[in-house]
Amino acid sequence: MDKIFRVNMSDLSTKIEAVPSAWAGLGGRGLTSTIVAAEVPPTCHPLGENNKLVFAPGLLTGTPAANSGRLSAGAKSPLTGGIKESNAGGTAAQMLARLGIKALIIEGLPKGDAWYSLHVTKDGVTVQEETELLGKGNFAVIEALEARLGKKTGILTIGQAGELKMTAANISVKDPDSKIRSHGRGGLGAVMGSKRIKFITIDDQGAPGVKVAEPEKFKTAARTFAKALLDHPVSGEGLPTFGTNVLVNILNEAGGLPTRNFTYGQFEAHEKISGETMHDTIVERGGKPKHGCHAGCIIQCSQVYPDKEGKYVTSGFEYETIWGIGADCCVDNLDDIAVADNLMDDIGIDSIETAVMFGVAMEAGILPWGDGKGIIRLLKDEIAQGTPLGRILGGGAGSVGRAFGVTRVPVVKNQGIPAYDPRSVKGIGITYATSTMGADHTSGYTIATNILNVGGHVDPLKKEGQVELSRNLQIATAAVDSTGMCIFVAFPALDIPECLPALIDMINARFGINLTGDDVTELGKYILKTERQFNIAAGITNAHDRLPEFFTTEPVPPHNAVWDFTDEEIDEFWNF
Amino acid sequence: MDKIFRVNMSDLSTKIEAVPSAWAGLGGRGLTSTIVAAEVPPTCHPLGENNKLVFAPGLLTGTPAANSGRLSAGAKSPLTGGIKESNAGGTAAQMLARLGIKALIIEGLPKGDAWYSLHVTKDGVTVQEETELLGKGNFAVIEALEARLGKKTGILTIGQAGELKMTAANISVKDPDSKIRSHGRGGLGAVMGSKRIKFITIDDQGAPGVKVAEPEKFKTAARTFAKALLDHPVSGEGLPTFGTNVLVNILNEAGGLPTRNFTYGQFEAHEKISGETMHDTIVERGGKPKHGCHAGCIIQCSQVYPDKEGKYVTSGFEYETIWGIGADCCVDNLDDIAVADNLMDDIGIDSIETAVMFGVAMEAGILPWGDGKGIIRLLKDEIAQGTPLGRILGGGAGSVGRAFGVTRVPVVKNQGIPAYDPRSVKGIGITYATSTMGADHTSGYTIATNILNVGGHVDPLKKEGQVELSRNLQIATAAVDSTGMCIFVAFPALDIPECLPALIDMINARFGINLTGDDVTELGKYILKTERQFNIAAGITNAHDRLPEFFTTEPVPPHNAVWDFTDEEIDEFWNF
Amino acid sequence: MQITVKLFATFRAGRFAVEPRTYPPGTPIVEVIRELDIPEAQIGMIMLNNRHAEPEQELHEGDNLSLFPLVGGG
Amino acid sequence: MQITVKLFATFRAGRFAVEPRTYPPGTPIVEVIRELDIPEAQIGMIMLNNRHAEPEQELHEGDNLSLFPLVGGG
Repeated sequence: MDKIFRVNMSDLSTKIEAVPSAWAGLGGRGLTSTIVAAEVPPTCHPLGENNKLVFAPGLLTGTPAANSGRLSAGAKSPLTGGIKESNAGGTAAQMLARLGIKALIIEGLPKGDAWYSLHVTKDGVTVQEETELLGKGNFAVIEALEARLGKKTGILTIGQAGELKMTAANISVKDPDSKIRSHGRGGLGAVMGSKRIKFITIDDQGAPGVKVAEPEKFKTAARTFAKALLDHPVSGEGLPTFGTNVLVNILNEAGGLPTRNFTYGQFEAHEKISGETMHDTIVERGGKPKHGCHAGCIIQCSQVYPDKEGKYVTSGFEYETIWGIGADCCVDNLDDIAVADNLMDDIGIDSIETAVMFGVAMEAGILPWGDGKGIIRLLKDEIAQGTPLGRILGGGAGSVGRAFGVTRVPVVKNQGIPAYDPRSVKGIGITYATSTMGADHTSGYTIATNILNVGGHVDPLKKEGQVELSRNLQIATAAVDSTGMCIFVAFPALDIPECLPALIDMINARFGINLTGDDVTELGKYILKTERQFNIAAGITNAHDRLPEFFTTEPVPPHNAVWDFTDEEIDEFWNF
Repeated sequence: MDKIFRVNMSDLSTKIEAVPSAWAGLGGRGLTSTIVAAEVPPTCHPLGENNKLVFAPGLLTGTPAANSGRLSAGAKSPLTGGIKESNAGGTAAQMLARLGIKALIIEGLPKGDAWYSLHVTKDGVTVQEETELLGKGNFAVIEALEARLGKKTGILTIGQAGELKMTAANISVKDPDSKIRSHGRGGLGAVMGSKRIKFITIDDQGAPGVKVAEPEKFKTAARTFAKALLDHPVSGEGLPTFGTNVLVNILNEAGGLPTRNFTYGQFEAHEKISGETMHDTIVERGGKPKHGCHAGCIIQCSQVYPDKEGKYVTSGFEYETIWGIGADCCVDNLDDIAVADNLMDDIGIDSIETAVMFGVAMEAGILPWGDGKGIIRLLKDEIAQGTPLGRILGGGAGSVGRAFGVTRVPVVKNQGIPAYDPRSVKGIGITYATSTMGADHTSGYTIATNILNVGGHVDPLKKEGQVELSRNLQIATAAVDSTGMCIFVAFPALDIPECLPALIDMINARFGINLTGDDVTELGKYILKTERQFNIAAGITNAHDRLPEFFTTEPVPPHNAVWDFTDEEIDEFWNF
Repeated sequence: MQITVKLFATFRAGRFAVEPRTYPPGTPIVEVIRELDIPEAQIGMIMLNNRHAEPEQELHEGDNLSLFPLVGGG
Repeated sequence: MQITVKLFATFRAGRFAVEPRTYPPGTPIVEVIRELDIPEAQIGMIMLNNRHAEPEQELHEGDNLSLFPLVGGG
């Protein structure tokens, strides 16, 4: 039987609880958002004793289903002030699932100044004081803990940014190569830091494992599902070859690649930071062009990027990071971007928020456009050290905008807008505006249909159809985020008819139930509405479902498009 | 005929316009809020081209009515994100009124990097480029401008804080002694800085002056009004003798003097920073215990505070500043507080927001409790210089709280909570929560009735009657803020029956109209509703009419009171 | 019984700021005011042990009594 | 007429990244695809002058034509 593991940091007590029946059918985002909505007062201080940090593997995590190893983390966000779910790969999700841990809930705040670690085993959670690894970066933490507890240990950790409670701090998850995947967005690392937990280790020895109710049915569905993933050109070929960074040239061509802090839609040096160039560079230097973020990933969109001497620089080197440090900051040196990526992983700071932030910082005159070495220096000498400038930068794009009086600050609900200009790709603008998470491309990835011709085509430059597109995708994504699946299963799911039914069949076979496609849609709607209700109670209303003013007044070349949705058109989103 | 003077900084053009009939009966806060609500898009960036900065003298300003020389300034606030009206003494209001300028509206943003000044005369406004006085503090600006344009010149200016667009920046107004009064709250100095206006000079030569429609009736009413001010012990004796700082000992005795960043309700060293001590010190050193902020002020609550050698240190040395740098930061040296007060005037930064901020900064560990010299150093070396730390501090209490992850941050709508603990003086908590301005004691000063037994008595420690008290005072205050009157006329108005009718008679005689007491109440209601409507459209709703969480969870000694109003009880405020 | 009496603002002139004083048990506040020769009409606010009080209230051993003229600020 | 043709991702293998190329007036996009020996089924996205286009569309002097296989990311 699955259990809830609960830790109260106020008295350092731990409990194992039965799963309430209302939570039994939930996993991943559906479960973390339900728990946060049920147990966290929406108006509480995100870094105070009433916030809770919740981890939950997905409904299929721990089964042999391909790409099902994602972990959801949830809390009230110190960045947006609203609810937050952020999911990541790595090894922790499958270990928690095999241990029968439906959710790990961390609540309360320690009284004194001591720091702690949590250790999770089949018998429960133990809380220990931690001194040795304070102030250390994530890579050092992982290295030390593997030496301390063994190579197989699962690890969730925060870097200096989380210890400093910076609102761009993330939570890092050890991946199969002892590198890092991240619960990146929304400042969840600051929540963990506020609870004075430096890391969480997981030992799954003696784990009961995940029982599948109908093994044969599961096997058949899993095979169909995996075939769909491998058959689709995006998940089967494009992503493993070029990684997500294949998008640089595509968005540049479409005029939707935000450049120089969202001033232009194209970057002159796009080719130098493109997926094609990156692929050739990795191959030439003897790196790995493909790599999975968790066991059972068959898409392998990740990669290992080495330097000129063939030495490891970074992995999980994503389009959004490369776009942000690259085009948005006008940095045309992929090696500099790779070093910055690795530093952000080590410091434990969201590479999207931080990349968007550097664009605003350049606009503010803190460093010159294109200064990749300057970015590296600021990460090391300011952010990691928690200097006053580092704290401004570590607060993300909105923080820099406020401190320096910048008006071109691309954020929604104070969260940085990622790598797709909402003026020239209008569907994603609806997602940025309406997402319960603040600006978040993954919550309703209209790029698929606006740009990539996946799931049909909706003209990115016209308003028609965008609200409906974003709504359908956000509902579907909320459901997929509950399964433990990587969001990239959406590419085959949108194009290959057998894919989604196979996914539902796997859930049914796992639990011995009979969900239909409609049930899954209803789950997605329930999640969005639950999250939205939390946000409204926290004071985030329609008036915050808006893009920053400059998108409506500054046309972006080459299409010279502006953001032209009326408030009423945007608010139609919630009409479901 | 009164006119609207309008300046467009986008093209540096100026215009003189007739007063629209809808604005004819308005002045001061009623007029600035009406103009901001009518012309500023609520969702605009406060430092962007669509915000407008509006100045308006009150309905009685420029007449011989006692204490009628206050100037209102309005805009969308970069601190709160909502509408802002802040009023101040000084010489500008009466000069503008005599020039027949009903309002000065400044809109747009200059394109380049140049800075400007405005010069206002009877013929209109001229815009000039300014280079000499950039980066200078307010005292140097005033000195230079008097040398440049003559001693009688009216001056509105911003210091370094406003140039740096810090959200705690104020707008300074030259007073009759060439010292400074401030449009303190809400960051209006940053709005002026965003428009790249270093200062505004006023020359009232050839001004037509204010015509009174019924001079005899006016004279009679003015005499009755002045007599009420002089007869009431608060305005006639207490304020001129001890200044507003008489409150330190009173609030300390009532257990409502927020101490050590709102941890306690009493300050051990209260006597050392009290109004009584201040009065004796000023007299002993040969300073001036009483002093008016504008010509025609008969209350004279201000003073000139000298150092041990009898040299000028500061004037307009207010309770809220002394409380904030004093009790809230545990600084027990009045001389240090006086130096800090003068520096805040010079830098042009709100002395309430900044005082509250330093309490949070001490909580964050930026400097030790009680370190008055450290406060002076941070003002000079960090805030005035615009260092990264200075920018965090210059953003006010909320800014420091966010940058350093502090949870005890006394702000409402991101504006610092002043000198009265809302747990032990509950009426003022309702004002903090519901004011359209963010936490603002002046917008509905329940201290009068909760503590001072003026206008009756409502027990400060009980919830009963507080919402109604705050509502009535906020309505009345909005109306008084429209007359150009100093808010301290409220003390006699609450106790002496002839006072308020005389005030209304003066307005009627001035314009040849027949307002009743009900009309004045309706004006107050209209102003509050207009401001609230702006805020709602800007995304500030009931959910933001709340005090920070810690007031509900941390009891404050000596009464161990908590903030215990339900959301529904607070929301009753708007039921009118 | 022993009472701590505190005077504020103009009440201090010719009197004191804080003084421990002795009164017979059951003395009402108004007696203290009279004894100190403060005209009752000038009393703005009475605080007894940090709470507002009325002149008729009786004092008890160890009480803290604070007397203020009608003053204000803000 | 002169056309700038850009190829992306796997289409570059054995071909080119960018090339100015000459075609008779009125050539449709599909002709270029055939000429480059790209299987039509592999075409994921066509962009003509930064806008999505269909294979049948005719090209004009100075056009920028970009051809992508079906790829994605995010």
